[in-house]
Amino acid sequence: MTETISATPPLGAPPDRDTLLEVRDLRTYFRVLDGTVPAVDGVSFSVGRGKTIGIVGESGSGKSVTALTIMRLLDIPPAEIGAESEVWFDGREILRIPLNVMRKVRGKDMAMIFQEPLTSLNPVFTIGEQIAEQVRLHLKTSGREATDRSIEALRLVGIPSPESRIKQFPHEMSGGMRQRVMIAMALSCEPKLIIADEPTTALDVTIQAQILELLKAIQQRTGSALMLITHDLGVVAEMVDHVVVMYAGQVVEQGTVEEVLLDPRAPYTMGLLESIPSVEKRGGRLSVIKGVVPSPFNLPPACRFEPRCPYAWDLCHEEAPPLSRVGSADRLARCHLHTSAGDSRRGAALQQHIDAMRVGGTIRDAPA
Amino acid sequence: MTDSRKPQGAVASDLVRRAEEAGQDYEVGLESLSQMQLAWRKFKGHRLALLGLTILGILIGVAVLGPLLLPYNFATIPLPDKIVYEGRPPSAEHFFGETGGLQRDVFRLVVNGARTSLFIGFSSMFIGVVIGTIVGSIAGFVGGFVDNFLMRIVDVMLSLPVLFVILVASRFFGNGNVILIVVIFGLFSWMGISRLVRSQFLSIREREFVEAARAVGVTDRRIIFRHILPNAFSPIVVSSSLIVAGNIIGEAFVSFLGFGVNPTTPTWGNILSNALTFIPLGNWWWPLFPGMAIILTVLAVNFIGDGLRDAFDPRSRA
Amino acid sequence: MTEMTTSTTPMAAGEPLVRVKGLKKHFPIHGGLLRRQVATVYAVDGVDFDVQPGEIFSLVGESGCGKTTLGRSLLRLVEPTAGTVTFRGRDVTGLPAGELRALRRKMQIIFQDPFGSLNPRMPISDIIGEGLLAQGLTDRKTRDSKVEDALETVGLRREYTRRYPHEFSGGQRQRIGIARALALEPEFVVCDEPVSALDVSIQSQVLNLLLDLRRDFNLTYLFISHNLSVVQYFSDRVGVMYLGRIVELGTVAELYRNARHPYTIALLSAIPEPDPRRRKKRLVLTGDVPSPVAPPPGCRFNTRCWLREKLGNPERCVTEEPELRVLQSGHQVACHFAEDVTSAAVVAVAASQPAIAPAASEPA
Amino acid sequence: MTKYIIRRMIQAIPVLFGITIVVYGILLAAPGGPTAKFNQNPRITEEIKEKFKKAWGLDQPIPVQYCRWMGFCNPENVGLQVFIGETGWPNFLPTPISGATNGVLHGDFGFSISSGELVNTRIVRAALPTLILAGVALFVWLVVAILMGVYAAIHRYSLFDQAATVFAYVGFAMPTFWLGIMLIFLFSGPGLNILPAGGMTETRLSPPFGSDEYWVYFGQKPLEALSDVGWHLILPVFTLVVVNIAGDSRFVRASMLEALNQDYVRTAKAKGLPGRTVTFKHALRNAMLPVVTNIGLEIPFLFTGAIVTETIFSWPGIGRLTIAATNQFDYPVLMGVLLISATLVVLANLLADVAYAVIDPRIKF
Repeated sequence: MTETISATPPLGAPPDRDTLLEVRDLRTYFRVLDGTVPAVDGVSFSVGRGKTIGIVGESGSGKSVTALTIMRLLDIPPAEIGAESEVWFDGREILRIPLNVMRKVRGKDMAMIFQEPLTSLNPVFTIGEQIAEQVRLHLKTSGREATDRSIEALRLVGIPSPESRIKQFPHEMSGGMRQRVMIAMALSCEPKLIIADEPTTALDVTIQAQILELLKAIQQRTGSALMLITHDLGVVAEMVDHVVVMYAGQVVEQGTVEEVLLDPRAPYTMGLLESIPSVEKRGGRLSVIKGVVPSPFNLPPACRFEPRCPYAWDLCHEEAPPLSRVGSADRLARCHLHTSAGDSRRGAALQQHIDAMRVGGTIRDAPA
Repeated sequence: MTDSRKPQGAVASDLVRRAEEAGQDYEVGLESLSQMQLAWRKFKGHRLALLGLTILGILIGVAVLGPLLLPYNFATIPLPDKIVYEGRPPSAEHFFGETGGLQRDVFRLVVNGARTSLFIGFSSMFIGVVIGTIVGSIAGFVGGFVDNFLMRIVDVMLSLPVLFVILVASRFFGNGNVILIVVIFGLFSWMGISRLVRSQFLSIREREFVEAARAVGVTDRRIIFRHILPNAFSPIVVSSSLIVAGNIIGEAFVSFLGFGVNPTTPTWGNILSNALTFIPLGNWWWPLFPGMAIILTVLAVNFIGDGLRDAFDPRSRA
Repeated sequence: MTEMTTSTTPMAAGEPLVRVKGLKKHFPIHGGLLRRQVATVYAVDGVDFDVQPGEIFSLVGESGCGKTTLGRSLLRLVEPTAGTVTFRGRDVTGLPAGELRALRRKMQIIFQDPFGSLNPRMPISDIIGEGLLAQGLTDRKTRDSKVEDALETVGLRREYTRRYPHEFSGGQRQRIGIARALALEPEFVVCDEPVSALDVSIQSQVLNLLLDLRRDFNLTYLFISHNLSVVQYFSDRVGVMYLGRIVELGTVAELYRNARHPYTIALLSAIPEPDPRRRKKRLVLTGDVPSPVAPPPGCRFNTRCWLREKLGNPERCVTEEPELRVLQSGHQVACHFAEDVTSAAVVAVAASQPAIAPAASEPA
Repeated sequence: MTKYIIRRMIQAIPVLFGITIVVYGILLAAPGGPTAKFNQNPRITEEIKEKFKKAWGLDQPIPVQYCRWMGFCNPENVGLQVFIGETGWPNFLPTPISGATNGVLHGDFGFSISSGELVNTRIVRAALPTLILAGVALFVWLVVAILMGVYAAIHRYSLFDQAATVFAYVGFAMPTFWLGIMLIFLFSGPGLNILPAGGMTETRLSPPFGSDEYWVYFGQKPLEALSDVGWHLILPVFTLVVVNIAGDSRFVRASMLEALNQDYVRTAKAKGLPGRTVTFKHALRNAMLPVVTNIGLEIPFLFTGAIVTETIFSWPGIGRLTIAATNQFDYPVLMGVLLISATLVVLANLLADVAYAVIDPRIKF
């Protein structure tokens, strides 16, 4: 905690060439009046070239801060990044490169789409200008060429008659259209990674469907990797290959989307899945996760989920659980149930989850 | 609610379960503070605001007690041996120096001036706030034609260079009378407040908690006095501090030009007005101290205003 | 709850608790120099439905479809422009202010925003208690104990009465809002997106609570939501709204299994499901919801309708507004060609959709 | 755009009309009236006073006086004919149509009671010095306030920012007239004596400003004349703008910080734009929106400030004219000054609105 990024420790080895982004032990703190608050606390994951990853969590879980840290969009201070943290992108460590070098990565190799398309677009410039300035900057093209490229990007995201649309201002468009503009902007320099932070949360269901389909199609066409941040397990199930579940600043579970959603191992993920209303649960009570997300000012001492956890026992209050392997190499869960101490309890807990999902006669078997 | 709601048997376990789900023990702290208490707590954390409050407290003490301890009754003070043209610089005996002419103690003048200046600043603010709140409430609540009419009046009043008009009005109506000056300043201090209150009415009226109150059958009167006005309170208080500051300067200015309070009553403006003639003599201490008194007062009031703004701002933390 | 049954007149069997007929709410838009009315927002534009005693009737639709305005005009928090709302056989729309206040005891509302719906400057005892006082259900002396009872009913501690809203989490605030409505012992509660602003893990707590309370106090809900999964789990009957009108109405089982309006089908197809095995080819609507200031002529959905396109753009859809008609008992739909909707058609259309659908068909 | 400006101008008409009523009302309600100045003079009898009143039309009913002053009616006609101008059109229409030349509506503010000159003549004579003072002050005010504010916002909590904060607090609390006096003490008093204490020109070198001889002199030695006036402008301008700079530099800073916190600035950074582009293209333009409105609202202070500054520095402008007219109960002059300055304020607000509409595309015309 006292050591931050300014003191440069020896770096680990770069990841292999198939890995586009590797985040190692990422820690982000915020300096507030009475000390520092951990927003992201030891997060690690990696994204292969052209792959999709979903970061899932409720408000306050640290998922957006993770993305902003990777993009280096946080002001330091009040934010601080742990000295041991490393982010490897496309073969180099990017937390430590000078900001002006990082600027050449942002928008070009790594682009970001935000939640609120209205506030994320500058109200006083036309959308054409907002896309073209990025193209001019990164691709060193002339104004004419940049405009053509903006039009092309808008056409790619399905905006009709883009030649006239580029002269419009953001307020003259609907929410879905603005989000398409944001996506076009992100695409304009053909990035290797697109980070989408809750791209559909502010949109209606039918528009959300449009945008999700669009993102999928774009990703297939361009071969960019996609990092999708969302609180909606449904969106994750449809969009990504790999999932990272976050709770109170930590990764509590990760694995392929099938593994995590069909055979969850962390009690938090189990609880989330159980509490989603569905037709099968009609007529019965929904399972709930009792209590509320802890305040980052006042985190539980050991396991952060312990006060809300139905399976917790004494150990959970005394010792923080590590992220343990529960299958293949990148199938992890943070719970004492999956350490040796939990051997005797594991079976019953997993059975309890299966029972909770089995309401209304539909049985969802966990894959072996 | 009847006794059937008291927990019994199965119902009791149900209630316990509900309470468990609500997780009542994780978020709610032990202490319970009202918005006012919270605001005060934040205000106390604002060092400049506390400084302002201290200064203002001292100034008010001076204004109340000063004239009793150091009365401005020059009849009882022997006239100087001879009427000198030049004043005397600060000394151990007269630490703000002495004026030219009747050779008066500047400190004594400044102390006596505090009472009038503060009185005018605060009471005219009070008049302005009362008028502004009433006008703004009527406009905001009644709406339609009345609103339109009142707001056009505000437009007109705001388009007038107010100090210009006050100057003329003080000259023509004031006759040097403190109360009349207060009324005149009050009559020209309400426009900002009324706009503020009106906009608060318009926005708070649309808030869900007002709608909720209407849904449970709360009367309009209660909605105005218990829901809307208390929520409009903080912006009113903050802008009141600006009015006090403005009117203290305004009064000094009007008196300085000789159109305000009767020149025989010491106000900070009057003292400055007298000093102006003596500029060529270099009697710097004569205007310096009353001016510093004004700056100090206005600074104190502005600090308090800033503190209040932060204290009432829900985005800032205690 | 014994006094409730005695204080109200018993109803004839089969009679709806709430009946909405031809309800309209138009908001004028003023503009120009003289602040003349230059346009009208047709927020709710002719809605009919009944709510039976004890049922949960849901209204679903996207933002701007008028569902919230509709909910509020039932309680006359906004004055309806036309139409009637009958509660237990009494016309609510014509009631004078005094009687309306008395009636609001029986009809209550729970709001969406747990932060905006509680006055930040009032302690919980005032927030919950002011309704009790206004309705003459208690006096100052017994108020606090009644408030404590209400808090306990929603799962909060009795000691919380002197606390202020900012001390509670979103879910707890939502419980306070529910306690405020429930303290008046209503029969009918409009739940206006009560869980939309909450995290998933808190959402299920509140849904459970609403179901418990319905069971305990024999309540009838009008549940307004944009979340089709929640509605499917929670309600008995559903009305789907589009641009100020109900386009389809039926029981949950009927509507979710056998939807007949092209819009409903698209909505259902758009729900993302948290089961990766069910990844599906979606039926994606093109374009945005038109502005309620200028609803399209004829069928309001015609600008985005996939069925119309498939049928070769029949003239009727733009010339004639489809009425809500009964397909079979309890299932009503407002589409001229509802009979042409088959699962085969849906699959065919979904499969033929381009990967990147254009955003809007209207000219730029 | 043109339509928007026309609409805003039409909206300003009732306000201007209201201003004439308020201005007239205040002066009407004043005790004593224009004859008050005779009260101390024992040689003036009641009879003379009556004659005076009759000569100035003060014996007429108040609405008639108001209508005459405004130029709604033509005092030479009788009956309903009073509302008709010479050409047969209503009297209140512009001179080319109605042929009427009397009243405020036709640019006629009457005669000064104290000097007997046309009010117009006196106001026009005083206007140029005030315009020079106010114009220079406005320029300095805007440039300095915006530069200071933006710089402080970018280098938040720096030494400069903290110094600017202190300056803002003190400058905002400082009474303008006191500052003026102290500056004179400091720079023109017995000590330093490096700047002129008052006036507009060095009277020993040039004829009085505004006189015909002055313009001859100006034609001969324009550079010297300009530098002379510039030299005399330093203290008054400084005095006049300190309060506004103090307040507005903070306002610009806050507005800039607000803009820098917006989502679109984050987007701009995410696009990889250099810091300069983010600050000066994306944030600054948005930050200027509230500043423009605020400056429009502060224009009246320029007039108020001018009274103070002109009094202290003997600047021969509108401010001094007002003080003189107030002292002499010169009603026509006062009404003219008040009305013209109020009109300028309305125009300034209108201009601010138009400027706002130009830089914010969200405003519909």
